[in-house]
Amino acid sequence: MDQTSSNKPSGKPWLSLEQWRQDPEFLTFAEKEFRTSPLQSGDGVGGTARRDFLKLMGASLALTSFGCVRRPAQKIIPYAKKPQDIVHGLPNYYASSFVDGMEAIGILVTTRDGRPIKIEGNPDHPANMGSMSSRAHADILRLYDPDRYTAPKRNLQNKNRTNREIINARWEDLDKAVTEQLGKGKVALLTHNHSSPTTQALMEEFAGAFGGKIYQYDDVSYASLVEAQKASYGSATIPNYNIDRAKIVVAINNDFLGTWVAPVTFQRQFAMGRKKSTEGMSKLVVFESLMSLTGSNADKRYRIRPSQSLDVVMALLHELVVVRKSSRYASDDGVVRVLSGFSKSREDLGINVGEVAEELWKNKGQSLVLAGGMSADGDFGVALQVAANFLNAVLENDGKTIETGRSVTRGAPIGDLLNALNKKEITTLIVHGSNPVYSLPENSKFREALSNVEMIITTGDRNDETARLADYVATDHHALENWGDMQSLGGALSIQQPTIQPLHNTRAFQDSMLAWLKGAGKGSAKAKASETWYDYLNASWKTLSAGKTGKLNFEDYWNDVLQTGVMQGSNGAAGSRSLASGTLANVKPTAKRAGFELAIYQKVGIGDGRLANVPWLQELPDPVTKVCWDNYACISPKDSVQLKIKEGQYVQLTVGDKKIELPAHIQPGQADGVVGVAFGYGRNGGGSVVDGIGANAMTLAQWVDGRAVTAGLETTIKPLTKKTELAVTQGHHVMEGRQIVVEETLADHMKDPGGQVHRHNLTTMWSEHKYNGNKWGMVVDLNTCTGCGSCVIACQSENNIPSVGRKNVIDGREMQWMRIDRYYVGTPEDPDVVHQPLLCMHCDNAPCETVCPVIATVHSDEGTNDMIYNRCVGTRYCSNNCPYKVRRFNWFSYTDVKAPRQMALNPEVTVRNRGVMEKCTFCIHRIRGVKAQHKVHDTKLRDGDVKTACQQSCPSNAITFGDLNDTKSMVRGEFDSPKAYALLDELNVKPSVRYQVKVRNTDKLKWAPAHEPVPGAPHGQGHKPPAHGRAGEPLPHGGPPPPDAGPGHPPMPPHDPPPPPVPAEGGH
Amino acid sequence: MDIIEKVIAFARPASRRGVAGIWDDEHKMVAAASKVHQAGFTQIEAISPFPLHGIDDAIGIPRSFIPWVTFVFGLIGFSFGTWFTWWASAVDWPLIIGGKPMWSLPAFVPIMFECTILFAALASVGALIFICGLPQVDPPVIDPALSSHKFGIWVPEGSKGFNGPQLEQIFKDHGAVDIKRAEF
Amino acid sequence: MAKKIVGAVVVFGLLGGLSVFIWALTNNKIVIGYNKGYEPDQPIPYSHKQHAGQLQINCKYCHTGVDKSRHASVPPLNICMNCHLVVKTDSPHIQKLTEAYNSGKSIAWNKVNLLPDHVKFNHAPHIKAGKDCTVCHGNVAEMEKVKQVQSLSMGFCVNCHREKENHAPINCSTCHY
Amino acid sequence: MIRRSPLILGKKTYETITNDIAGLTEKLPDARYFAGLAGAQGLMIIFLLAQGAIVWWGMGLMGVNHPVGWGTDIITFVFWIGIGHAGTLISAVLFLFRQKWRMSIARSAEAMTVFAVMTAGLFPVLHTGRPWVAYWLLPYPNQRGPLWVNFRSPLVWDVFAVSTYATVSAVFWYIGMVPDLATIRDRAQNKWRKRIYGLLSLGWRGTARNWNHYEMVYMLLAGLSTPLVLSVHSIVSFDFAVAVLPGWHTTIFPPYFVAGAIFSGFAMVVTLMAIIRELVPVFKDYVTMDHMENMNKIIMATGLLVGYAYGSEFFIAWYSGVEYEVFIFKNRAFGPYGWSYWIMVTCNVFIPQLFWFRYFRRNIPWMFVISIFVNIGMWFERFVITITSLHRDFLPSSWGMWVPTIYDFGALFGSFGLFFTLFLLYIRVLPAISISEVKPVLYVGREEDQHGHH
Repeated sequence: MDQTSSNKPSGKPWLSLEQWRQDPEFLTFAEKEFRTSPLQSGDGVGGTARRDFLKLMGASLALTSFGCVRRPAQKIIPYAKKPQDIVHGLPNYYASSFVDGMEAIGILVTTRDGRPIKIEGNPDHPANMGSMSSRAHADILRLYDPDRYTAPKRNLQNKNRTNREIINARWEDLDKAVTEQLGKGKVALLTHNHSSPTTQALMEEFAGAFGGKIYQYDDVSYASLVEAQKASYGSATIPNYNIDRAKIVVAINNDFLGTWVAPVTFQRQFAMGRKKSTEGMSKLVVFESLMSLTGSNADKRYRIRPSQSLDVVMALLHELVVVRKSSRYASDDGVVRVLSGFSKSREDLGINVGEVAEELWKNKGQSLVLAGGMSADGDFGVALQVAANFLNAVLENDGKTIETGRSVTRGAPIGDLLNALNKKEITTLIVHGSNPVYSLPENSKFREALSNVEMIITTGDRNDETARLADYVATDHHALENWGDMQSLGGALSIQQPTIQPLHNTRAFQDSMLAWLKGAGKGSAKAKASETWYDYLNASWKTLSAGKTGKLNFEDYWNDVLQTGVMQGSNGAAGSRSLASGTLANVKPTAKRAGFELAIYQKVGIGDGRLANVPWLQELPDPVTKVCWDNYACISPKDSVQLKIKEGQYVQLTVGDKKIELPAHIQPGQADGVVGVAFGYGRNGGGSVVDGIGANAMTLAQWVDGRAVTAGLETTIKPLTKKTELAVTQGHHVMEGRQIVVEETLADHMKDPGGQVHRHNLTTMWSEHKYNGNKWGMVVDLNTCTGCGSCVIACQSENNIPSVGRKNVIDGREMQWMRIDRYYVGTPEDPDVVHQPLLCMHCDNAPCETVCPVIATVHSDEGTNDMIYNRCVGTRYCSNNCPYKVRRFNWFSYTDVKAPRQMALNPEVTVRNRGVMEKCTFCIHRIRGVKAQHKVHDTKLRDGDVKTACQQSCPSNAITFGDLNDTKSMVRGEFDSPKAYALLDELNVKPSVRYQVKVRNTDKLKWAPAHEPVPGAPHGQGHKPPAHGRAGEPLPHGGPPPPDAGPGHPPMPPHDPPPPPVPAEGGH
Repeated sequence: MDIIEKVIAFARPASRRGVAGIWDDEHKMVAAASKVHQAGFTQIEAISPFPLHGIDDAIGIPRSFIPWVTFVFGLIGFSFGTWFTWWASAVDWPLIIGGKPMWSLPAFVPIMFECTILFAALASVGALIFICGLPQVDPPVIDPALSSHKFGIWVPEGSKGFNGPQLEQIFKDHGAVDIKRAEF
Repeated sequence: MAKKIVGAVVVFGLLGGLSVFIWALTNNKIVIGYNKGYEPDQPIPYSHKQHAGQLQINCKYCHTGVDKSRHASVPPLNICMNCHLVVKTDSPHIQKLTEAYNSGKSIAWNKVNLLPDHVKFNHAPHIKAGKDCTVCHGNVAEMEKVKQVQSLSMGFCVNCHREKENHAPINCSTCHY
Repeated sequence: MIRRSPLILGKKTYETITNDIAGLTEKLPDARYFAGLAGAQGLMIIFLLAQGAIVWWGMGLMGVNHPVGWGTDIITFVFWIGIGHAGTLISAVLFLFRQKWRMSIARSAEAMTVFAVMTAGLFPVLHTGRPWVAYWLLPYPNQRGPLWVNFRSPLVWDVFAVSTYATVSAVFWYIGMVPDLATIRDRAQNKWRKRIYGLLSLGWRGTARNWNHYEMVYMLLAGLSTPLVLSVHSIVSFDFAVAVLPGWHTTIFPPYFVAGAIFSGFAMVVTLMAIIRELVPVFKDYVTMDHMENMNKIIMATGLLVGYAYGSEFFIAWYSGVEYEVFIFKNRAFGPYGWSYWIMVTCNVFIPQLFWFRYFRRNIPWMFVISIFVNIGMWFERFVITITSLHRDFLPSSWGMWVPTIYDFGALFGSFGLFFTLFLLYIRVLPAISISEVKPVLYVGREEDQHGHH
């Protein structure tokens, strides 16, 4: 009776009996169902907006109730039950782990009041030792991505999987449906390289329970590398590289500093070899088609076409083994026979490989050859890797600079899955962590093959290309919401722990697997005993850590690991190995290509595209092209002249019957006859930021022998009349003979470090101010800086710097406080590249301060140049008067970020209003915070206590920061070293940031020392600029001609490979 | 409306009765004024639409002392500019700006200069207004044409040495086009 | 003559008055704006007079962050419940508190002393330097309802920082960054 | 002695002068005037809309960017401030030099000054990111400590210079008008007209005693205005000269700017007078061809000065040996904005050379066109200085381009609307020629002059 009376129908109109009865289940269902209406399609956003609205309502109510109060009344809402370790206003740090492709690094997550605000490197993790990549920083915005799914979804698919009706699912329903489906067997689990041993164990258990099989697919695949390792050494691993031990590194179309395998680790190692800048400084020789980050750091760089990659390795081998007979393989007839087939490679290349071979041999055992990568992953991809392995063996590098690595194989190759799909051997497909529908070449027919599956379940966090074809999206947590573990390539085991309650109604994939196992009543005892994924992980670690806990019991050990993030003693080589004989026999010469060759590459910021919906990364200028927010076809200067292609002009690229249209970018230093296209664009479902930018390069890639071929494909280029303007942050690319980046050859540098710096005798009419307390200063080592841009994003994350979008960048309004200038030295065809991070110099005689009318920028008594946002009127005079142009103005209001991105804001840094100037503060909030803590605890500030965000993030340790008044501080030493110089010294602004000269391990620089004016050097004037912004001037104009080969040089064949044939007229 | 009339009536300056002569040639008027002055009349007012050459000597008006006001206030302005820039920049809140000393004298010269000019100019105008008793509300007008094309001399009754008939005679002798008793 | 004297008195009186006004304004003797005296009603009429005054509870007992952090923190409900689990449980206000505590929902207090976001005031160093809470917050122990007693204007902060014996910096970046 | 030609044509008497000039304020002008006013107000509305949008949405609507932080607003500010110089120059400097021909154009030139400075003064405020706090540039007592301003900043000098200049020239203009306002008051038939002009005239009575002080103050103001007018544009030039930027950091700027200001100011006076002579024909008797010719001579002379400065800049850049300076000047003439440089040189140096010929000096259509060219050239001079120096400075990495948007054009052209609206209203309601100053020089140069001793 009670029941009926309480369910008395209301007077409201009703739709169904359930509603009339107010059936609670129906109510929740109705509520969720209606959330799929277009009005609330981004339900998370809608939810947040609703809350914002309520807040506003509250505020306005409060305003009306305190009519006499002239300010918005604010509320304080304390915790009901405060967790013990949270002190409001102080950050908490959690050690965790971050996986990006093959790279797994340790991170520290800064949280404030229970929300993560920044990701920093974990100094205790051996893979990165505190340093970070730009992508790792950007992961925080993926957590707060407004385009994330906020609940599990069900797609109502038709037979062809083209139906796009998406409705919210409930976990119970989803679990029920999935468990039922799994019971049918023929399960395939497609995973990316998650790097987690425990997840792998669970996956295997899961697959085993349902009679399924695990397949592996990474959006950027290292299949050819792994395959070649297996062929050469018998183990399908990615080897452990010790770049720091190499005196000479030869990279052949290999961007190990930017995108290849584990760039953070590699950069750190590489920098160790460069930091010395004395005898024994390492040398980097690069053979490449495009201008990669690695190539831009080369001491010696040769331009080759992708299809010539193998020729380079073979020519080197031929020179060493056949010509010089240096190696023990010289007596191996089989080897010699194979190599003799490549005796012409050298001439074909037109490169004097003898020089490189000689240097390699001189440093045998201390050299390293790295080959391949996306832009050389042609049909010769495996052969190239095999040859490189052999070259490393000839050079006796095995076990020294290159060691046995760990397996990153999580399952069978995707080729097998395709076969199985085509044979309709699979009824249920679970896709985890990758987006094959987007990133597999079209001719793999993967999309079509999916219609053979009864049910597809993806774990993605958004409505991306793969999720769209799925039946269920079992939305996974973001890594910062989830437990886990991770093994880096070096072997270090680290823990991943949640730093925030899941923002949305998501569930860890591991929990999903456990749920489905339990639902089907299967699984091991461990799985059955685990209520959650955490229990499973914890139990696994009990086993993993056996014998490593020392005196601690497991619980204490576990807490210990959670604090440091890393299992001590887990890092190190995985053992020894030996080269299998006869591997070279399968290396066949690469077929010659006619016309242009395609080279698909990864951008340093975008990587495999997983984080492409983070505006920071879209706005991070590419380290080499300095273009952001765009995808473009890179062509060489010579080709651009021949094809009459202008910067920003659209071109149509055709491979076979596949076409894409992209604007052209003329890239100095790129090999002729090559067209480079970045991966990760052309998305449809990546999110509101990335969708619609550029074209998908994988449209052009080919599926050959179960592998994606991304390079060396014959391509035709057809210029179109359409034009656009690329969003470039740097429009002029030569130093105009000014002393900006000072380069020295290693020989000169060892004789007289900093000797090439032109120094000025400066006088002033004023006496200088005395700084009695601290005096903050910074030194940037241009020799170790690779220009990767990690600092730029670190700064952006730390300092609440907005992203402004493509249009604003074109208008010259990017906001990054730190920028990395890139200059070309030499000819446009074959330039050297220098990178120079530029931030506020905190000049003692700051020109900006003098001209500010309202004292909004002023010096502190600690030598920092402070910018007081709330005082700023916005005259922009300071920016005009800044010789370094490091100030940034809020042209519009950039503070309205899309919820919940505002949760990533750092409360220590004021969010800037429209109309005010801002700039680098030397992380003054960190200085203040550290000093306040020292004051509170009666301790003294020590060198290294204050680290700036950029310094902390730099993988190559190029940035030193500290107190210049502390005579023992590291920065004082670096600041005073003869290598250091002040940029634009002659202005006598006395910057607190100094640079250390760039040392090139070469005999002669591409250009005379910067400051000696080159007689008659034109100054880059006279050429017609573009109609707008800085998009033009793609080429280094007016650089002096390249130096003639000095008398000491052996005669060199011409550098340029023969120009590629221009497509026939008909193609135009 | 009424209230405005009342205010005007209240604020209207006190006027005195006197004798006025009107000319339409400024030279005759100046000559007449000179004669009047020589005849021992005092408090002579010569009214003209524009400043007349020689009228000061003719009726014995001394050189204006306003330049002294200008000078003194110029000096005050200069001192204020100097003091204020020094006090605000070096004493009240010294801040390191551009590595320059707290009291960057050369940079303050423009401020000091502008203060000098501003004080001097405003003080001069203030002195003019004060001395001339301006502003006046609805002052008496002897003849509206005196601000256009006629010239007048007016001597108040009862001033020292006033002699009505003599005055009128002098006016007549010098070709006055009109002679009348008027308040001014 | 009398008119002139009156005029002179008026002029000099105005000049003098203006000077006094400027002095008072810049030295924090008078306050324009800044919500000095703001005394909002709170959802629960918590009495500092009773707790801090009569019962002599130390400020830091509730405002735990004050010597560690930037924020003094309004206490979480569990601190209230330390006593009010047993004390005065029959009061309707305490019942409201208990109810909020049990349901895990907090109480939304009205903020009294408000600094704008671009002012980074840090409580901990001030406490460490021995500044009494009353300097800025007034004698809260006497207040039934908390009230903003100081202007909390920039001049209020700066003029204290300027005092020689405080050895406090007056850089702009002391507070603004 | 050379016989002078008459300063005022049309056989005027004192009375007809009064009738001519005061009469302008007493009757409705003809349709041409209202057409002109409507056009000016249309432009002014554009100005208000453009600036309103910029204040509402942000400076980003204009072409300014990074590195070119100053654009149309500052260029136009300097342009109008420059225009504002001729008035004071004519009324003060020519007064001190006892130039009798100044009398009939002084008032309008001063009015032009006041309105040009008013127009100019808006730009520095509106170019800021937060115009609503632009009053922070004033050192007023406040509750922030108190926090003063940075007296080392040229922008604060600007605030002082421009506000002093605006105050002094407005006072000068107004004091000059007081006797004329009294004249209008005395002629007034309508009660309210009498009251309003009575109020404006401060109750001026025109007694010899008052004239004595008045003339002294007028001379003092002229004496104070002369250094002031020179200082104002010097200080405006400091906005650039005090910066470290190559192309800005030069000592020639103060005299160069002052010469340019006189140049453009006189050109604007010629432009205005040519227009007013048409709109209000009675002006033709007072602003005669001789006046115009005199001004044209000054335009030519200052044009030569400006041309000298252009050459001198190049020489010094070369002579200094500073690579940045050398570059910036080459870039000015031959870089991407080279066209603006050559517009400037053509308009400012070459075209005024036509004034060597008497024909051009005395031909109204020609001088009107040339004066417009000079105005364009002088706007471009500020454009060249501002944009070309900023767009390529020390570090090539931060080089960029500046492209105006529709808001830039709105602000520039709209400002003319504001200026002309004010000027046309002034012509209508205030004595546009100084009655009391013209009368004493009525007989100068008249053949039948019986008052030869003038």
